[in-house]
Amino acid sequence: MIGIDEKGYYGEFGGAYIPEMLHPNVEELRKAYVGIWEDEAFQKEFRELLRDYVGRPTPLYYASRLSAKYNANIYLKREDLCHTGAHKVNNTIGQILLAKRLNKKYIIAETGAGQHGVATATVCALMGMPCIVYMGEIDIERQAPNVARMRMLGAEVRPAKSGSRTLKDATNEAIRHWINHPQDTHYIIGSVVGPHPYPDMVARFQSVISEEMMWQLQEKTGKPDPDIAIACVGGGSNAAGTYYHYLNKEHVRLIAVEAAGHGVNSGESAATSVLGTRGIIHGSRTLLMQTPDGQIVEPYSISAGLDYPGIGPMHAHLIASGRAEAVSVTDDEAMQWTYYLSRMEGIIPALETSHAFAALDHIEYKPGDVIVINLSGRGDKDLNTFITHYDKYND
Amino acid sequence: MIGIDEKGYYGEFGGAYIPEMLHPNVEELRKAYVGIWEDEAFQKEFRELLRDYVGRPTPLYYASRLSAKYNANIYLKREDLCHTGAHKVNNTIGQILLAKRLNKKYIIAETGAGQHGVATATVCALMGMPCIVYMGEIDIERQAPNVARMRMLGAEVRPAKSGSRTLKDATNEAIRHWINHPQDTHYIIGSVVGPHPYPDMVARFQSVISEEMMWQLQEKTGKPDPDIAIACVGGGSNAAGTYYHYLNKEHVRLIAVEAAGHGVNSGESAATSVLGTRGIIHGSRTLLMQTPDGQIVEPYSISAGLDYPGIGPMHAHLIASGRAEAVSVTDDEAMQWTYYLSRMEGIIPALETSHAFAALDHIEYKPGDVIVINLSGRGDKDLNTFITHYDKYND
Amino acid sequence: MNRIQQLFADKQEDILNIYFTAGYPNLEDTEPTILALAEAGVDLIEVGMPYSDPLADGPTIQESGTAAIRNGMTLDKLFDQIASARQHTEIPLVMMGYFNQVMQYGEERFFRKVKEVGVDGLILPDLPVYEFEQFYRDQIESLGLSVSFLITPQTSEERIRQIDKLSKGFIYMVSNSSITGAKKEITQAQLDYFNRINAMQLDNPRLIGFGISSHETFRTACKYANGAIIGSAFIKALRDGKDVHTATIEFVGKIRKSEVGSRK
Amino acid sequence: MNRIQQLFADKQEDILNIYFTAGYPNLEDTEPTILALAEAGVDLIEVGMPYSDPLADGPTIQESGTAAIRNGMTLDKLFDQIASARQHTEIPLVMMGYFNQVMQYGEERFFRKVKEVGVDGLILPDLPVYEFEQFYRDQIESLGLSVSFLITPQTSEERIRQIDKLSKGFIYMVSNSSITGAKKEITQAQLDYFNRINAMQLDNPRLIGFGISSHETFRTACKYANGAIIGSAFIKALRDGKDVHTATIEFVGKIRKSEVGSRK
Ligand SMILES: Cc1ncc(COP(=O)(O)O)c(C=O)c1O
Ligand SMILES: Cc1ncc(COP(=O)(O)O)c(C=O)c1O
Repeated sequence: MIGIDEKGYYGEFGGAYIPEMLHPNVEELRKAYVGIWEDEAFQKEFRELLRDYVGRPTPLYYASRLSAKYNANIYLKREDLCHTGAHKVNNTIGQILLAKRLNKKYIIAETGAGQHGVATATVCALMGMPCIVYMGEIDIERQAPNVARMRMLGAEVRPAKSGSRTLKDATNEAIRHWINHPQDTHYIIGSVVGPHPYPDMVARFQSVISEEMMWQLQEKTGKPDPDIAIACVGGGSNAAGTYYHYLNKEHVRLIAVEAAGHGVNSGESAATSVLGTRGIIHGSRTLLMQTPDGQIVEPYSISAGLDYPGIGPMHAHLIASGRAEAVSVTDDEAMQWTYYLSRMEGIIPALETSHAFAALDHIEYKPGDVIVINLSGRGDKDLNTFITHYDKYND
Repeated sequence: MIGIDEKGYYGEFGGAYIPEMLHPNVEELRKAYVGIWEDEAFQKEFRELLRDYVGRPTPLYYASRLSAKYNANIYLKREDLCHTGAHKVNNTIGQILLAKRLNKKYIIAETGAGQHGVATATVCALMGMPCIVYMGEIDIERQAPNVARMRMLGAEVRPAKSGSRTLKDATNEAIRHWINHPQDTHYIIGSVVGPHPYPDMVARFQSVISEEMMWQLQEKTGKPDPDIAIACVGGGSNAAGTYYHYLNKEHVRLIAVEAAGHGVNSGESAATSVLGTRGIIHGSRTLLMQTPDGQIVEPYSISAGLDYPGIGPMHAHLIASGRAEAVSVTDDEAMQWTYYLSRMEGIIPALETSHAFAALDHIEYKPGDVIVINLSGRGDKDLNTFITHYDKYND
Repeated sequence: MNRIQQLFADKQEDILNIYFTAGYPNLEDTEPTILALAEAGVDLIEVGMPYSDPLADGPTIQESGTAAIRNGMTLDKLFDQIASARQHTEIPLVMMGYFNQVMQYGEERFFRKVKEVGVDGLILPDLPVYEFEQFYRDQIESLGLSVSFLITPQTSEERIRQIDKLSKGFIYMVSNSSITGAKKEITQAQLDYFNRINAMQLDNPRLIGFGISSHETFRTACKYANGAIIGSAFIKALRDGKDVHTATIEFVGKIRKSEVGSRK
Repeated sequence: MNRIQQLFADKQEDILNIYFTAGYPNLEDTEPTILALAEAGVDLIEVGMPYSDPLADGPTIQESGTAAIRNGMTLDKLFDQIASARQHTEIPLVMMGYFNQVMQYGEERFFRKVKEVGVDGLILPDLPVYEFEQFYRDQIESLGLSVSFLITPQTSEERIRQIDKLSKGFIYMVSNSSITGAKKEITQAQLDYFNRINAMQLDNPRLIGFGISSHETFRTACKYANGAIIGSAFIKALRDGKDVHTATIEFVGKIRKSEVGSRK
């Protein structure tokens, strides 16, 4: 059985390695989250917002041209159609409702690609709550449209200027902010990372993805299970949502796609499952990229949402135990797939998402296999990158 | 009874005022469109793509904060959640299926805000068909993200450099292109404008909007009809979709919101129903802005999608007959509403759409009235405009 | 018989019809252009009513129209200019424009005015045949005006016969499925089309338009129809020429070559 | 009894514990800093293990850590430096760092090495109390090392009692709910908190940390606890000072004032 234990571990990974200053907040969450999740009134409010505000269920789309090319039955789970343009909002809806039940008055968040920041700013506007989002200076540059959106939504975007000035550092800053403002503030983490109960809590909020996949596949293929489920992994929230109801169905292959940047061994990569070793990052025991001395390595990926040196403890466990297969995809492959998918199916994916598609060139499968790829987000935020590199990839 | 007659007229408006060179194409369409629309196989394919690719039904969202402020029950029809970010794709899906049935090999389109261009480029990628989109030079500048998206999708964007270099001129160029390439080419018009059968055909494709509204309102309010239905009108396709099933329900008030630019009487406006007179534009007898000598006036609106000197013949008829009420909204009001809605509901609307919301400040209604506003598109394409004007509207 | 009908009664071959945009290059060039064309020996003149959105025209004609409007050209002004030109020449005149212009002037008033200033025919490319028949035919015919409709390679035989029945002057035969000024050479497909139409033995004479720009293309057109219509090429000649008179005489000379001034 | 326990056995008041980041400003400054602090008469030294992602620390300490890593600081290097310093002073030494560093070194190996080089205690702010109890307590206690846990104004009475039971040296009392270096003045709410903790009559002595930066705040802290811990303020002094020795002597002098060199 794959699942989280009562101490907050998936196998050897997980836990809550946090300074005492955060203990009351994290404890409060830990004690409350399952009860709130299982509460009927909460479920009603959560489900209604997912339907009427987010636009769920998101379609499961049979990509016929892609399927023909790859001699498989490829379905795309259209999280790009969620309000704000990615799966991230499933989680922020859940957390904002939880924060309200915990009587929190202020919201903070970190963001990499800006999608989680936008999704957080969005639910804060919806609930009329003030919102501060930390974002690495480099990411502020490369995801400018999302910075603009957060501003439109009334959130304050604070640059993280330390370290690699990307997602890892934004997370550090958000945690520091929380330490400095423990009362009345809820920290909406954007992926299945952080101290317990975050990984499990975020996974539950995202589990609506595979919940829908099951009945959608049943309708379309006559079976609720795909042969293969593919998702990109930054922290791992869209992957967690994609895998959730299949974790203990061993016949469903789970593919976790990481960013190899310039190449796994180039020194500029974010392929955590290959380059990572056991350690602690952002309060959780997991796999992470680090020096032999335990210093966290600054990762690299062209994609801000995958540019993170760790993965969520669930994924560390899935990969270490062999339950999931990890695939590393370079900047180059991801870029090529962006243009390819845009032309083949009329869908411009987020750069993060493009990585998931490139897995099709890496994995083995039987002709006709039912493959679901989580189309985690749309590419509007990355248009500058796509256009800048256009000539390199199109001739 | 409001509807189109067999000659293609809504009352005195409509018809097909086209040069002979287009006659075979338009005739072919006219003869085929109703049959195709009523064909079961077509409906199945159309409905399936709307569901699995576009993401329909789009939610009908009860905007609780807005409702409280305005002392009404305000529902937002979330066309912004459609794939590509606006209602335009409902029509392009319909037309591409029709084009395939007519054995067309090439697609052309005009675009103002770029949403129709993106929606056309998208369905062309989906079907593997070459696509050329005409777009005014000014619109290419102010809607740069959509130009980038069309390029990503493999479409060629051709600048229209004549006249006001906006939507009207892009439409001229597209029509000229069609005249030059009548065989094998289908022209996907983006609104309920153009020669018969376009206005009726596009309205049918968009009618899915009010079709959904009816059962969604029934579910939420116990009645299928709102008291008031509001939509912005550029050419009028999102409005046509919003009104469609209510056209002959006189108790449903229909509000058509036009762009007043710098003010209806400023000389820089696109408020066709106020400033327009009977005439012919793009093949259709309707209301349009023109000089006493019959020269078409160059319109102005900050919003590229409403910057058009005509309206569809259905709307000309609705307004001339008193069935619909026209409201004119300035650039300023629309901009204010953009920021307001973003903060109030966590939804950044397209600039076109913001105009629809501003109608709330213009119309009279009873407390508690059920008001549906068509949230026709999302604002990602307009972020540059919003950020440039940010300080002017936020202090 | 109006002047157009008289022309075709007198002459069935090598008809040269030249189009120009009124008020271009300069507002007051309309009358001089008409007179120069008459002097140069063209058979028929098509006076373009400048329009803001000339859908059926190519870029050259559109630009000339935009310039003419900017010059201050209006319908009233144009009627005055034509009336004045008519004092000095009996050459057949056709007005070409878009139906919106006619609507705004008032259809009846427009037709009467056209007649009054001495114009003989009309080309209104976006006026539907159906509307013409239903609403305007009687009035126009009672005024003795000729309306010319367009046919293209795609126009069905049935429709061509209908148009032939409605036309009382000449039929405007679009040479290929392209707007004015778009193509350079005459192709086999076009020749087949010309032959097909000839074989139909229509009542009305036919002039071939769109893409006629040189002596050679004009000659070819004359082989397959009663003559041809030149537009964009002449506008360019006016644009690039020294003055209206010189440019016109030179242009028509080049088109006709041996026939220069033959009718003078 | 280790040196920390001995210290508190000897002295219950005005304990001055100074934190610095090893290898900062220069790689080889660790030993001179320890010796200068000892010479300046501080009671206890907290040696920070520089870390790439020090969550519980403020920007000053983070920047010093980043600089130290860039200088080439590693754990092995640090152990050598401490071992060397230990030749020259008997001042109690505590190592402060993040648990990931310990994990990578190997927990057992780390604890043994710590003991071996003459360190007396550990502060590992992100080591969960539960894990400590379950996995590491026995070994650490058998090595005679003191582990200090943090408490904050939000820590429950029950948890404080548990921490008191587990601590074998001193309790690190976070002065307010803010990370190091964040606040300037001591507020009434903090005083209430200090009083509340005093009233609990804990077994372990308490040092107040976070936000202590001056003679005045140090004196206040000493009124409510056994002493205080200064970190960021000292790092800044090192950063801005002429050299480690001068900066250290001056800094400690300012904090102690009348007491300068009192233990020397
Ligand atoms: C579209 C999209 N996909 C994937 C990710 C990666 O996050 P996660 O691994 O938590 O799904 C992001 C992060 O911003 C994203 O925006
Ligand atoms: C979001 C949006 N709304 C409205 C319009 C106006 O078009 P229509 O009046 O046809 O709905 C446009 C046009 O581009 C648009 O993009």
